[in-house]
Amino acid sequence: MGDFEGPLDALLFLISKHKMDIFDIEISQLLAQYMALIEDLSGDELEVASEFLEMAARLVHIKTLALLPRHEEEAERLRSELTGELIEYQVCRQVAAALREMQTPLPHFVRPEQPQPQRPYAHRHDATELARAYLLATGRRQQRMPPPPERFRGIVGRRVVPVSARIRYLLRRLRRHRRMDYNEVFDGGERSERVATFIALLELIKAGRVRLSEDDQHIILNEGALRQYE
Amino acid sequence: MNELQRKILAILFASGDPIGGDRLAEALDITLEDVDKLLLTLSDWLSDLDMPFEILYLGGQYQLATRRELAPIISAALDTRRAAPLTQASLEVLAIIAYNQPVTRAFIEQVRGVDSSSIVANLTQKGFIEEVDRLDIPGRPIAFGTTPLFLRTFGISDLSELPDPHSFSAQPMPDEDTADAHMPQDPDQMDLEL
Amino acid sequence: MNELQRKILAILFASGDPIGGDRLAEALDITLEDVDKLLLTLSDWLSDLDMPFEILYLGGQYQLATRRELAPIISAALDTRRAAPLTQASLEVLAIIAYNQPVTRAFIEQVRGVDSSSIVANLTQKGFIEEVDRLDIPGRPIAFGTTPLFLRTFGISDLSELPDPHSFSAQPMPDEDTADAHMPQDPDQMDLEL
Repeated sequence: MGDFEGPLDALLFLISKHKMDIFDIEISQLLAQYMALIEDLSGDELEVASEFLEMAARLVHIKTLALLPRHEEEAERLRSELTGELIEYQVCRQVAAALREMQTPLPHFVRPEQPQPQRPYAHRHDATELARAYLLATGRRQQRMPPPPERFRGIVGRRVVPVSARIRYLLRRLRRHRRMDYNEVFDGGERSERVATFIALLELIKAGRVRLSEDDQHIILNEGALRQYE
Repeated sequence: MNELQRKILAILFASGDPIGGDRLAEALDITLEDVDKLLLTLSDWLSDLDMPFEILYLGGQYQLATRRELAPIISAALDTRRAAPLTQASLEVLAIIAYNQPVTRAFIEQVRGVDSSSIVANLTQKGFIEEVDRLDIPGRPIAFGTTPLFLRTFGISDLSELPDPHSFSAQPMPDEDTADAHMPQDPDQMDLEL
Repeated sequence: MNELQRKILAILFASGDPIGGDRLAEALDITLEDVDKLLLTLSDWLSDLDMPFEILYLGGQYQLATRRELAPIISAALDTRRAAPLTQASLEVLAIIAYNQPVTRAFIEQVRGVDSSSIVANLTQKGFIEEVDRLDIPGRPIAFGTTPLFLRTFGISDLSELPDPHSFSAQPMPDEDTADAHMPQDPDQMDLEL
């Protein structure tokens, strides 16, 4: 994707471009810049793009958790995990650069092995060794195939759903009905819309404008908390 | 050149590939220390004679190779195509393996954040890395390590000659405007585009 | 040894195979007569120094090779490499071929998830597997099968005697029994046959 080796490479580029502190990443800012970057890059290489989308989802996840009152610790943990990965990858790039310098332009030439009279293999093995080796090679094989590009078509449809629009939508509905069925809020709509709705909901909860019912089934409007968004 | 050195030179010559000092010791029925000593003087002797090849010491193994300055004429005569320089991705994978071996492909991908299987396959095929074993961890994944060709390519005799890892470190970016920045409370900044 | 002779020696060294005098002449931009003359004196010089290798002249082509009297010591040193027991990776490739033959290299790599071309080449060279056919699928890839040497080495007379791998499915996991999870080092299984 573009000239980037991967999403970590892209993030390091953004961090350095915007003079951010790698030890204190500002997730919201980074997410916004990262999304803009992905927008700029061509979306032709879908397989590579999947890794970039995964990182986008991860940044959204961290940001989302940071908005939840009781999940700040978890958000901080995930954020420092990402920081660790970025630092590790930055070191990896520095080592790669050092190796590039060490590579000598003039190679040594070596000889092919001089033909020798063959002596037969002298060891004997038990056939059960083969069965074990076969199991080792096949038995715990991991599914390595990346998901087919088609699976990402829906995601890369690129519909922009502003969170603010979903906040207005939720407040409008709540003003009329005072409470809404939690699941109904997420019914239908595209994935990006549902994610935006979810973040909007988190925003409203954090701001104390709405709350969830005891059984988590309903969203309830906190009276007197309407004005600021009207 | 004494008789033992003559034999050692013959073995290195015929082998082509790097050969362990222990194997030379066994074949010649002498100690490893003797082998190392004999190779040192043999090496000096070859260079005094201005021979076009030299003895390389690569991770405990010895290999005969032509001197670097002769590479252009050999390339021309044997019509060898110059190997394409290693790509950034290949160098990154080599860096991870060199400093952490034995390492699994999963580890490499974790550090780089991208699928690296084709690069690992390519480096294996070119002989810079090789399977060393399966690790004794669940799933028994295959682990990779670097080869003598890796050492030769980067002009070192031993992994300990790799640049000190502590000389590499994350550079903190200037923190001028980090103070005011935490979660923006303006919802318009959170437009989502998935 | 002058500079031209040094270059010729380097080219012969790196080539391994016989190389035509005309090719040397072209690479060095001298005449064929000059090449022949230079090689004659080079040959004398090598033998005066009692070098363990010499220049062979065969049908207009030159080749560097070790002197005949050194063959036994070279064999002694290099045979240990050839006689080394099969590695874990080799056993796996062999098992995949044995249970699925005829199989292509692509199939082997798909099962193992790593490039296995050098292992396949090595097993072919050792005579455990051979090309059996080209498969009747697009690209007509080469397929490999096991040889009689393979059967002998594993003590079976027929492929039908291969143990059912699934009867071993209750294999010790590495964390339970690491010793057994590696290749058996049971000395009984490694007895030399000679």
